[in-house]
Amino acid sequence: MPKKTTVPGSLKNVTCPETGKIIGFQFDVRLPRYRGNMVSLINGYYVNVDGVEYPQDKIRFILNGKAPRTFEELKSAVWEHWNYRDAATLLVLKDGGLEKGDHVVNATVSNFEQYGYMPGRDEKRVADGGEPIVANPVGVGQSAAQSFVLTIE
Amino acid sequence: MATIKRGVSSYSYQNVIFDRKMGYRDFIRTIREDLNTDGVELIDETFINHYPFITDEFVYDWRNTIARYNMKSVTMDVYLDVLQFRDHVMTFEEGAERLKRDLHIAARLGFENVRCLRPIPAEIIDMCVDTAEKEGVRLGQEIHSPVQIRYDPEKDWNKARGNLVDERLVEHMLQRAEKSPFVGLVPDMGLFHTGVTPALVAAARRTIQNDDCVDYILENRNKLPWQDLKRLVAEKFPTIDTDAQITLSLIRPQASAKPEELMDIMHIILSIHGKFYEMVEDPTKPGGYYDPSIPYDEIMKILLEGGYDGYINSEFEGQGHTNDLPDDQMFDELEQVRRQHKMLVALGAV
Amino acid sequence: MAIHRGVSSYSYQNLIFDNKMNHRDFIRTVREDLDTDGIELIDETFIDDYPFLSEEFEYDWKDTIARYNMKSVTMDIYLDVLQFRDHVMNHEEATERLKRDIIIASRLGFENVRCLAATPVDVIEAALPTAEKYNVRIGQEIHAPLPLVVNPDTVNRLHFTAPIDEVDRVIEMIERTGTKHAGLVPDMGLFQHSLTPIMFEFALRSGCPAESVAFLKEKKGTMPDADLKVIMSEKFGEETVAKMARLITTQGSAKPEELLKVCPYIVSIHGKFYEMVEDPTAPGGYYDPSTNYAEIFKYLKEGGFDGYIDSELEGQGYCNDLPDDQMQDEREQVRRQHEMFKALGAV
Amino acid sequence: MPKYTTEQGTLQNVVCPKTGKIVGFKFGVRLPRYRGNMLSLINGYYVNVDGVEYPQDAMRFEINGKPPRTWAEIKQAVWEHWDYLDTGWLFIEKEGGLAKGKHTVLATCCNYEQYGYKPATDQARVDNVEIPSVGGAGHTSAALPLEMEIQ
Repeated sequence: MPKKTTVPGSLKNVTCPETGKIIGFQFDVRLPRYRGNMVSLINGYYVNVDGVEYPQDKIRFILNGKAPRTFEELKSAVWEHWNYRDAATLLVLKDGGLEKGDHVVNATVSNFEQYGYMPGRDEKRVADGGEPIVANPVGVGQSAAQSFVLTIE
Repeated sequence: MATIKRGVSSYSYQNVIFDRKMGYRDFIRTIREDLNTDGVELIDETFINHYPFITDEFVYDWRNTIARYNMKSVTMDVYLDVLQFRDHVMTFEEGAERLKRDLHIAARLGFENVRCLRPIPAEIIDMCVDTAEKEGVRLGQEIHSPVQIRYDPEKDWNKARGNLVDERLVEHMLQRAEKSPFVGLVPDMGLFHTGVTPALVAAARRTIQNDDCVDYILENRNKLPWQDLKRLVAEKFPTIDTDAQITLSLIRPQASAKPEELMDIMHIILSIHGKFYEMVEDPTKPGGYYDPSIPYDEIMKILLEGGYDGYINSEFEGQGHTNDLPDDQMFDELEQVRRQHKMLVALGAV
Repeated sequence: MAIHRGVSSYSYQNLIFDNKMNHRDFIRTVREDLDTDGIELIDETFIDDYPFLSEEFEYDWKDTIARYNMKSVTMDIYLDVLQFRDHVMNHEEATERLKRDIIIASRLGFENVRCLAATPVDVIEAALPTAEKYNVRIGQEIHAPLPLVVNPDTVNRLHFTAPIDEVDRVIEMIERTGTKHAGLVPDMGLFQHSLTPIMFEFALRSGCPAESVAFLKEKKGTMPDADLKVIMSEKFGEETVAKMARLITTQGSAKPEELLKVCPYIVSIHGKFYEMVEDPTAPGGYYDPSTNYAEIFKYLKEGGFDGYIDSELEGQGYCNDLPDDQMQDEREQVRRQHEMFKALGAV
Repeated sequence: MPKYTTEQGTLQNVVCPKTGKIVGFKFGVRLPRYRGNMLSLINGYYVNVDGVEYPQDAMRFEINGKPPRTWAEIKQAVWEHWDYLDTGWLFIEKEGGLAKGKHTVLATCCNYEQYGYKPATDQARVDNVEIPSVGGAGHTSAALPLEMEIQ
């Protein structure tokens, strides 16, 4: 899998336009593969910043010019493609955002893209509506991503 | 071996669809789950958004859903709104262009047949045969009451009204079908509509508000030609508007053909519209159902005898008879279609 | 009759990921670096908005192929059976996807589609009318650990879903239907006999003790993988073995002479390799220390193979932990492989 | 045709964003059929609220994310589809709008959609714009009045 799946220089805090308050931070990610796949297959992201893991319900996924979506919402994007060379943005909700300066960011995708049928696991992946989002996922298209130091200017 | 197969037109579920309770995926799934059969007939403009600019996404998702439930896209029903351009009536050449586009759309969605309307002039059909062959989609013209199967100029309802509908279309299509297997007919079983259903009678009583009149019609409708009955009703009940839709429905049977006449066209039937108005329990066969207005026992007997090999697709049209009632007293379209399929199976469909 | 050379876009995956090579650069590079015409495409790498292929991409692809006088040989297609999330795609749905991919391949001018080894044979058979109509051959990938020849001693080491006798099933279907539009795409990893230097270096950098790497180098191939794993676990501990697991279990599943059995059915070939090393016996020449391409070419010629072998470089994963300037130069690696192909008789 | 084609809960007054004054009212309608059709075929609506009929030139029709259009403009939309399940909005110009509370709203569509050729009426429908009537035209029969409320 490619090396830089977290895009350097993309980390920044996000301000709510109405209140002017910082509601979280965001950074860009790339598909850790050699091809694109349907957006519906993105099951979630393991996100760890400076040792803090962020739960799935605090993460929003931004791609294809659409409003931020939850991973639950991504499940219905069954005909929408994540084009291989496009970066998606992960928006992490965190009041006050991150401090200025360097942060160690790890973002590892849980991707249901796979090489055809895997009886047993297929049904489980459908029924569970997902599987644990972990730092070291197993399977085609997913493995631990490298951590990167990103800076908030 | 020839078999009569079962399917459903999306027309049958029109209230559920209108209420946005049934999308096209639900429609397809319902046929599989409710009826354990595979025939799908689609009214094009009910589900194809942005028609005629069908999206790839719709094409792929339609085909995928058909594959998911192991279904078959049998017939797509297409229309011809000749006033689309508003500054002129569509010419026959323009009508043919529209029909050719519809054949292409049907091919992309994987349909075997396109059903075009009965008022389509034979000239338009002729202009489209090449396209039908190229796209691999058969072109079936609907025959719907009051069109006759065996033409009698005395009974030419359309000619009497100056309509363009050529009631000799059966004759014309038989000739054309000799030259191309991609041309045929889609008969609507309303052709054999003779009776009345309980829901129609109840609707008539609510609307006409004159039980004597309704009873008089019911008593005499099988004894007299309907034109005579209409005249007698007008004389006997001067306050009743005999041209009102509901009154006419009660007086006039729609039938313009007899089931045995299906034999004349059996070999060029592409698919069948299983028109029905209400399925009621058969007192002689508990758990069995029949439509009191259309003789399906006779129809199915003729189809089996004639070796019809194809689909009969439910077309439930009774909704109008209960639309004035509170929601919970309106027809349950899913249940009505389930009952019709029970009947079709009992009468020999697979 | 000849063995032609081509490249799969898989080989340049890092360059493509880094936005340093688009589809035009890819096609031009194959012509300019290698003076050959064979193009193999991973569909979802370059086709934006897949499966809704735009006319703009279609026209630009075909124009670029024409501009450099190239040939669209094989398009590699996939089968993400969980696309719909609320159910596992059934075989009829998989057939619909395959048919769509055939039409996309046809629009782009490809001769073949390569479907996955795990694609059920009944799905391929159901798509044959479409393949025939669009004149695109469906080639099923045959990838290690699938064997080419199954005998009573064959051990089933499959980690994906396919019957162990997949090859025989495809051939049976082809013979039964008489189709000219289905075949096989063997991946040369089938014949991998050894590990390569970059793999050992990777293991060392991952923190495996030098003696464990030396032991692996010495013993790999001398005994079944499962036994090797047990011995190494005892000797060097579970943690080390976990780091080397991929190396311990990587191995071929066929012998080059078995190509004679499948030659008539080959649609195109994946020229899988991890690294090309200078041949000490022939200065300026290169060879692949993991796979005996001389043997492979011998049997391809003997079997009368007439078609393309497309480079598929897969060594990137063993150097992605290095600084950029020490990573594999994908273009150089492919150039070296093509030097070898020519030396072995490819045109 | 479906039972109610006027959508319950959609009646509201419309405020001009510039002046802040109420310039009329609007409500949602659905195609009174079992399929969609080209927008150009919508000839107009008969609209009657609390016994008051509104003229065609007081109406604008809003659909497909475009600004409200006159019937003459709708007539030009010969390649634009009114997708079957979509709601269209009838805007009626009326200074001050409707009073708060309940209103009886009747809206009958005059649709030129039909089953192919009808030589007896086709050319006439092209030459003369029909005045939408309470009974509807063609397949569009009389709609049911609906009691709606402005909050």
